[in-house]
Amino acid sequence: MMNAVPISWFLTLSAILFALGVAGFLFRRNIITVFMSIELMLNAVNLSFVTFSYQHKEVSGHLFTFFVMVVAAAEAAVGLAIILTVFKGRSTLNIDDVNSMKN
Amino acid sequence: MELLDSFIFITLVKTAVVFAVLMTTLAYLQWVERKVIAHVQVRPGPYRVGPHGLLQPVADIIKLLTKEDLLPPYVNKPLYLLAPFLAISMALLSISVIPFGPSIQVGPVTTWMQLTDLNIGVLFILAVSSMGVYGIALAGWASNNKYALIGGLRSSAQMISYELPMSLAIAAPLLISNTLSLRKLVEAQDGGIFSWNILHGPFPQVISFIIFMIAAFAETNRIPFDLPEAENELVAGFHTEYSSMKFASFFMAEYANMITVSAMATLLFLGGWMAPWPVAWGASLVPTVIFAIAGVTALYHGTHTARKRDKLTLPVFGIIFFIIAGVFLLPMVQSWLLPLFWFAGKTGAILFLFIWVRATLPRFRYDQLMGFTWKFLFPVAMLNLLVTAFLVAWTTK
Amino acid sequence: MDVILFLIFALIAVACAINVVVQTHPISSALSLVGVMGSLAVLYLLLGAEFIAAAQVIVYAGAIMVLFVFVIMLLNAGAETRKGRSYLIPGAPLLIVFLGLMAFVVQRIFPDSTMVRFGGFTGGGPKDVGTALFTTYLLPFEVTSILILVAIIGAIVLARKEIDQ
Amino acid sequence: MQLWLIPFFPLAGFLINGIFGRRFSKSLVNTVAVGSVLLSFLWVLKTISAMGDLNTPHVEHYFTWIQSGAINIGCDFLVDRLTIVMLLVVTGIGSLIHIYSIGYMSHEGGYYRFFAYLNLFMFFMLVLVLGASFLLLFVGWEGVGLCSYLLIGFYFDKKFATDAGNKAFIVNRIGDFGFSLAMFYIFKNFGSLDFDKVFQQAASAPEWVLTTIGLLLMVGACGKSAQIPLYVWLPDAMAGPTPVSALIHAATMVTAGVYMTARSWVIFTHAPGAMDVIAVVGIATAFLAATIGLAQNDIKKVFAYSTVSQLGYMFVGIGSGAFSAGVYHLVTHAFFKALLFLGAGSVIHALSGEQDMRNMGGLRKKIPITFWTMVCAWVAISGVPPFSGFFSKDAILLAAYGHSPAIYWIGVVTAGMTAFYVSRAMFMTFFGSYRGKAHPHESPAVMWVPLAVLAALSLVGGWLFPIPEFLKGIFPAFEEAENHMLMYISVFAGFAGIGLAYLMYVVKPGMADSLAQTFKAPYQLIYNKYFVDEIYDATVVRPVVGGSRIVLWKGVDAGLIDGIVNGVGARCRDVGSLLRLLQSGNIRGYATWVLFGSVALILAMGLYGGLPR
Repeated sequence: MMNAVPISWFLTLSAILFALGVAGFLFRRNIITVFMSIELMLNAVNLSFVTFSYQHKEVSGHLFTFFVMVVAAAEAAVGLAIILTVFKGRSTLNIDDVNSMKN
Repeated sequence: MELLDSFIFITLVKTAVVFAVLMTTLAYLQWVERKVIAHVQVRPGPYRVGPHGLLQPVADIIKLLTKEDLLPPYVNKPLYLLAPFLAISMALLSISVIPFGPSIQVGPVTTWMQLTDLNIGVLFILAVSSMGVYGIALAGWASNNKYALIGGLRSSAQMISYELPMSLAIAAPLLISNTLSLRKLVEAQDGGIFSWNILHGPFPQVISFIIFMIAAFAETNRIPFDLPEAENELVAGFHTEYSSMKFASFFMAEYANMITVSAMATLLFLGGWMAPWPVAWGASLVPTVIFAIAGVTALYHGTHTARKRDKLTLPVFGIIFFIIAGVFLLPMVQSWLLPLFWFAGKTGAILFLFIWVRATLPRFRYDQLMGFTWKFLFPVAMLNLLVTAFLVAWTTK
Repeated sequence: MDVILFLIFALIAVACAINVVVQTHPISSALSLVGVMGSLAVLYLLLGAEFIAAAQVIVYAGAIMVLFVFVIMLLNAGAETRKGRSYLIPGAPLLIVFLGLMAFVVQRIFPDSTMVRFGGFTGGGPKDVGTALFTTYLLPFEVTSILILVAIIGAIVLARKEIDQ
Repeated sequence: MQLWLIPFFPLAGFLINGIFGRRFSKSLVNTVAVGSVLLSFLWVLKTISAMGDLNTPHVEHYFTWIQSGAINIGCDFLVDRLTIVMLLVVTGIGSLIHIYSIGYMSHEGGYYRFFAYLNLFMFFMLVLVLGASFLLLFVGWEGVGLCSYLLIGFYFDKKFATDAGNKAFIVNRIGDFGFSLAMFYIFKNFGSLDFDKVFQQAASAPEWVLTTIGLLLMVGACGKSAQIPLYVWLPDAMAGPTPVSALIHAATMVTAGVYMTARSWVIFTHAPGAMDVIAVVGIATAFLAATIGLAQNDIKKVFAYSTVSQLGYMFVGIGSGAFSAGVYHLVTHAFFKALLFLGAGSVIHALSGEQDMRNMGGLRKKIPITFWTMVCAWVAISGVPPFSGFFSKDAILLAAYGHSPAIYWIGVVTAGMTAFYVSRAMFMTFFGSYRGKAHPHESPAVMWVPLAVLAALSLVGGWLFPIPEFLKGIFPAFEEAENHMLMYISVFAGFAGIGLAYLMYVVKPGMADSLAQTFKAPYQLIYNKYFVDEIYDATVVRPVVGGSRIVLWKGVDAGLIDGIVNGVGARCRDVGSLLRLLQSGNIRGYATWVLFGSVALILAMGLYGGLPR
């Protein structure tokens, strides 16, 4: 019994990490931290994918994780470029200051 | 439980041995570097501590340990402390999957001359080395010093950029050997110099080897890629604010990384511990001959010496070399000493190359450095990988 | 053994994740996130996902997070400023409800029948992933490469300096 | 038998000239154009020689064109004796007119465009003739309509030409609408559009169905073949170049309606009501157009109304059940009317564009070849035996007498008028003294050689090609009045017309004007073409335009549709301005909403099932 972990533990861990990512997204004001919270959520989802892959004993979940990583890499490149541009234009990293889409 | 105990025991013993050897090598690599550069520049180098300065590393260690450990007041303390720790631990971690030789029998146990064999060993090394950049970047940032910051920035950009051609260069020989386990990689290169990946068909990995070496220089921040610590513009780069043992950590990390990449080059391209030609053609006699020649040379120089003290030391060295040459003839140790000799010889040759280059080449300009990898190395590595993949697919089946 | 391993790294992951959220300085958050990723990589190994574990460290911890750290250093971002409204009032209760619901759903759907053992699944090596990638998932793979290309171009266009005519 | 090659050659010619013609020299353009039509003509001849007696139709299937549910329409070509006659007329006269055009168009702009259009027309006309189903026939039908439009408006920089083109196109749409309805009705009743399948079932279909189909087909034929009430486009179509008038508006396209009705004889023979309508419409058209022709001064207008009148004759033949007589007249009419038009073109060419007969006269000596060839056409159309017009017109009139003597008598009067107005045109043009200012010159050989060939055909075509004998196997027999008296009467009518014209325009040149003064009201009536265009304008065009403007544009479009669209837009804007309050621009606000949404979703999933156990 001590030698095996129930699969629900992994999923619960994933849920906790996801919730923490959401919390970071909601409560942080620094745009980079918010962005990192998104990465945290992606990681949490990846953990679920790999766990499901274990449960079904097949490799598809790994593939999805792989694709998520690729998308995350692309997202990081573009997102950080946007942050750089925003910072260049407004000299602020506070996400509440970047709300000119209103009106 | 006995098996488990013995597994843990053996692993612990191996770790201790490898750690001791590695640390000694680190220390003496520094000495060798100073000596070689000195001789390139026609001066004797360290000479005072011990015969031919042989005890200089010990003196250095004592100095670094006993120096005052400065903690500047303006630094980000936790990260400032974390950075050297990260650097040295990542550098030492990768040595754990590097195999030095075939399996050996010590008394009742048979074990591999390797701490652990991962079937994704190559990926492990890549992963660990990619983490190494944090040490430098954080050191630069946490120092709260503009030179250090620029050094750290340069370092992270440089390491990310050169990781790409390096990975691509690694991928090509992996295609030929068809494994990610470093041990199996070497076993696939058995059978003489033309089985080594650098010369092995269907597409000899010469280009790949050159790219790997260039990227390795950049990854270890060695000249001509030592922009992060360019003395004449950045004082000492990312470790400007470090002193004493923390400085030593960065220093050791750099040399440990050098050893790792040299070992990687040996494993990936130069056939690891395999001899360049079969035993039937006298491969087992090579170390004996080399050490004998070294002994003869030392004895000759002892009799025609330029300095007084060498009259005593050089003959002693000559005798020691003769003894080592004799040891290599003993059949009982040959089985594990010979592979170790070839591995150490190849790695040492590459390390010598590092030092040689340091003594010879000037430094890159920063924009040239980035342009070189993205506009030249990366495309060439890509092309090399494509050609290799095509030829491997062509010849398989 | 497995349970201990899991607990250690799960705790590290959760602790680091909490640190990501509570730290005010982005670089501390970034390093904590690296910690989360590293411990997740170990958990992946536990689940038999060797390749993904390596990729997690190489791509996520080694490349993406370095990019974050790089940008933080480049912008020399300090601790965040406290201004604007706080979302603690609607956010925190919602979040707790959300987490509770998720845990409930997980317990309902996945009773403890499936146990994870190290080595219980060996189909996650580079060879298996590669085979799946180049057969079943070839089209997504190729599409991803296009995505990467587009992202590279987009990032360059966004971040480059305006060249004065 | 490779029937597809027959329309293929002109199509290839069209494509070559249409795409590359701009860069070609004039001689290369006309080599391609004339060559393609000549090849087509030769292939027709080869087909005929290879076909043998052709007592049964020969069908070739190429590919399935439309396959959808019950509809299965193939691209099939059919050849029987009727098709052979049409093919010979189309390609033969087409070749002659192509050759003639080389000379006529040599000074005109848009040379390659003209020949490309002509070739395209030949292609569609051949598809029309060869098609083995109503739909394929319709393709050709519409195609020739398009080419007609393009060629009438060939001088597109002149407003009257483009107006005439539009008029032809729009009036033809009315007829085509009837034809489309006919096809729908045929498909609904017989489940197919192939000629053989339709005609097989038609014999046993109810009479009212066939009458409806026949009347709808008749509407289509009225449009294409310029019958009352849709004839108004044809006279205006003279705005195009003269070879076009000869080829399309005299010899080939306008006869498509005749061909189509003849092809559908099975339907008509079982629908006597439709037959009567055709006969009445035909004789009315023939008579009215002839009266209008009496007073026209434009040489091409005279022949245009003459064409309308002669087409009326053909429909009289069809309506009387004498299908072969109608086709017979179609062929001979193609000879002499093409000749008349080409001759008129030659005269116009000689006078550098002058078309008003009041400015001509005395050209007999100046352009003798044109004169003598036109004399051949004159005697042919006037019904002078033994020339071609006499045979065919006589066949129709005799058949009409068998059908209804009244039609016969009107036909005779019309024949007299025909002889009169053609003679009038000849006398005004070639006799008397020259009244114009231009310097007439004889046309080049490339123009008068086709004239000569057509003249020969006009003279001897009647007994050289005994069409009724040839077509006997296809069409049902009809009773022909065996009465020589009737023949003499019609011949006499023709001579009377010629004599009267000679009296009025040669012996006493002022007589016509004094007659016009005496009978001012009827003269004005026919001079102004019964004010038909004006009546149409007042009764159809203006109400439609006005109604469209007031009801459809201002009422439906601007009021209803715009109102709905603008209303939807305005309501969307209102809703949007409400929803805009949600859009704080604050990303964390959005995230809170997303979180709220996911919690609600999971709650809903838990409450309303979706979870196991």
